Amino acid sequence: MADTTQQSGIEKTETHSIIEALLYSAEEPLTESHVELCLEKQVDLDKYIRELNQLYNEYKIPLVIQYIAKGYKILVSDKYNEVISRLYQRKGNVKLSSSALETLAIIAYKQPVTRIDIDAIRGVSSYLKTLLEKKLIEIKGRLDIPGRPLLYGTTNYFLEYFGLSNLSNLPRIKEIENIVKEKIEEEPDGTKT
Amino acid sequence: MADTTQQSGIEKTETHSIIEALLYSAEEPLTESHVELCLEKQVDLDKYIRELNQLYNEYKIPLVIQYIAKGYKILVSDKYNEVISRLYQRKGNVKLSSSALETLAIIAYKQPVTRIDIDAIRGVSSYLKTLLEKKLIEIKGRLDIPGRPLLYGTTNYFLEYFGLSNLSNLPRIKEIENIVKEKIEEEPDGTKT
Amino acid sequence: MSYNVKLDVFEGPLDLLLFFIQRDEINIYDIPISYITKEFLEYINIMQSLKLHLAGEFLAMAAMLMRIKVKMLLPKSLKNDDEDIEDPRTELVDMLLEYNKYKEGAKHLRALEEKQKKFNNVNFIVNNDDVDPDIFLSNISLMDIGMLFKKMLDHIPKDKIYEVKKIKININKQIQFINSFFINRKKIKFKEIIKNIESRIEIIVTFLAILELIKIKTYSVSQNSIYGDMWLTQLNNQE
Repeated sequence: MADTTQQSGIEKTETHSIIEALLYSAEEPLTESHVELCLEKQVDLDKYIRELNQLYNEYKIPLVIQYIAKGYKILVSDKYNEVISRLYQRKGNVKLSSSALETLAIIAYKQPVTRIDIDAIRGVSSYLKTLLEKKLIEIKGRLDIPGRPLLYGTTNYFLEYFGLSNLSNLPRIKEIENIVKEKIEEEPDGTKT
Repeated sequence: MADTTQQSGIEKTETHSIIEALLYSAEEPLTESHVELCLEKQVDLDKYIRELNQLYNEYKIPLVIQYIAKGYKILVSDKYNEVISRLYQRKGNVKLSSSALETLAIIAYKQPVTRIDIDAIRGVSSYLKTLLEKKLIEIKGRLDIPGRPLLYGTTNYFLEYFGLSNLSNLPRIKEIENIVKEKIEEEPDGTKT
Repeated sequence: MSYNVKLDVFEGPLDLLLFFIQRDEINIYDIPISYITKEFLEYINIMQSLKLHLAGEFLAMAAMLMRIKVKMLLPKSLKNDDEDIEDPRTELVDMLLEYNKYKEGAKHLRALEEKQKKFNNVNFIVNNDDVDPDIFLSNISLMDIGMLFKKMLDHIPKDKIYEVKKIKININKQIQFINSFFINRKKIKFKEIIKNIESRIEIIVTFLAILELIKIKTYSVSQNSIYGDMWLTQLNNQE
């Protein structure tokens, strides 16, 4: 990790900056033909990329341009990964898989509910462990049928997390239906003149 | 770490670079508390952001850090917007439809507000689906009247989308009294021709 | 036809009335009701004759205008105390002023949108194992949870009827099938891959094939939101 920055003597031109702007905004890897289309002239993209990478190093900018999937893509340098990851692990930033979220939705709406009922709705067996660990759900008792299965429901933390004063503030299925059935508007560009 | 750039004399430290890396990676606008959590020390974020913006300017890097939605967000400078849009026409030009925008204006200025109120003001029934899907609005609770209708308000993303640092930065709507009159005098309305 | 405008640009009856008021420089506090009713009805007729969709609210507004017109015609002397008589137009004026306020607000928002749209989002790849595109609850709203639940309700698996069929499909075959989509492109939606597949089992095997391809790092998968489309992106192995 030696930060030996040397002045490379690269003169940064407007073409460099435009290529940067294209790289920053691009969703797909950037190719020479993309750049030539935008700049309306021939460009030796490889050279510019080489120089930009050198400049980033010189400026201590944590970005790296890489050749990926037949074009150039810009990556955040992994140098500070450990520090960055704290941003995502901070308290309250609960991360869930989509199946956990599905399970949570069922429990929120159907509580108190048994695992068998949850599985029946999802069509696959569900893991409740993560949700229990994150204190989004808790055991509410047992259902009085043979086997006395556990009943699950959401916690106070769940309410807090979504700013609900109580469960009746969850949108009702009927309300959701009304919204879902709204046709999607067209006129993507507005009617402004 | 002694690579001082001549013009502004800002000495770029590792903290600058880490903050940059955080800005590059963050999904939401970055706040001082985010940064302090990651760096495990007190940081005068405003100062660092100011310096980074200066450095970008100096290095001719087309990035700009804006204070929006109560935090800092890094964006591609608008300087090369035209060139960029040659490549990525589809996305940048999609705007909200005028009816969506009208609905959103009512929600933004009057929040929290029920759908019935929105419809009454517009004189037509409104579609909320697009706004909900785009996460420009969200449910804020229920109104305590019979039927307990849902209340809607704008999201943090709303602020991001419109480049507002917080809700109180919404442009004031002119006092009603003179609007219609002023319009006739000042503004040849676009829809007329 | 006196309308130099696209006929369907109005957001609703109030918007149309405001248009008349501006076009004819009418004092909003003293609206000539007969005149504006005539204009309004004419517009409705044109819309109807062109068979353009007209929201029911336009008809309701036409009724309101006519009601006001009738009230205006009633001689004042018929009612006893002059002081308390409210101008029949007051309610309409209030509605117009209120609506106009937010129309103004919408203009502000449009200006902000246009300004901010010029700043593109950065699309940097974050190569951090702790920062994969998994779902953070902070991005999830109540409505998302509700929608998700509703979606599941709509797709509760039906009771299974077992029908034994020989299936001529395997993962390797589906890998080839998937690769065939990437001849001219680098990114494709999962939905598009399975578009023409009919049986469930084929979809499942196709999905397994995708998992296999992800494992051997031929492709990567990303999703913008929980129920957003799943995108398959070709990775470059020659690196």
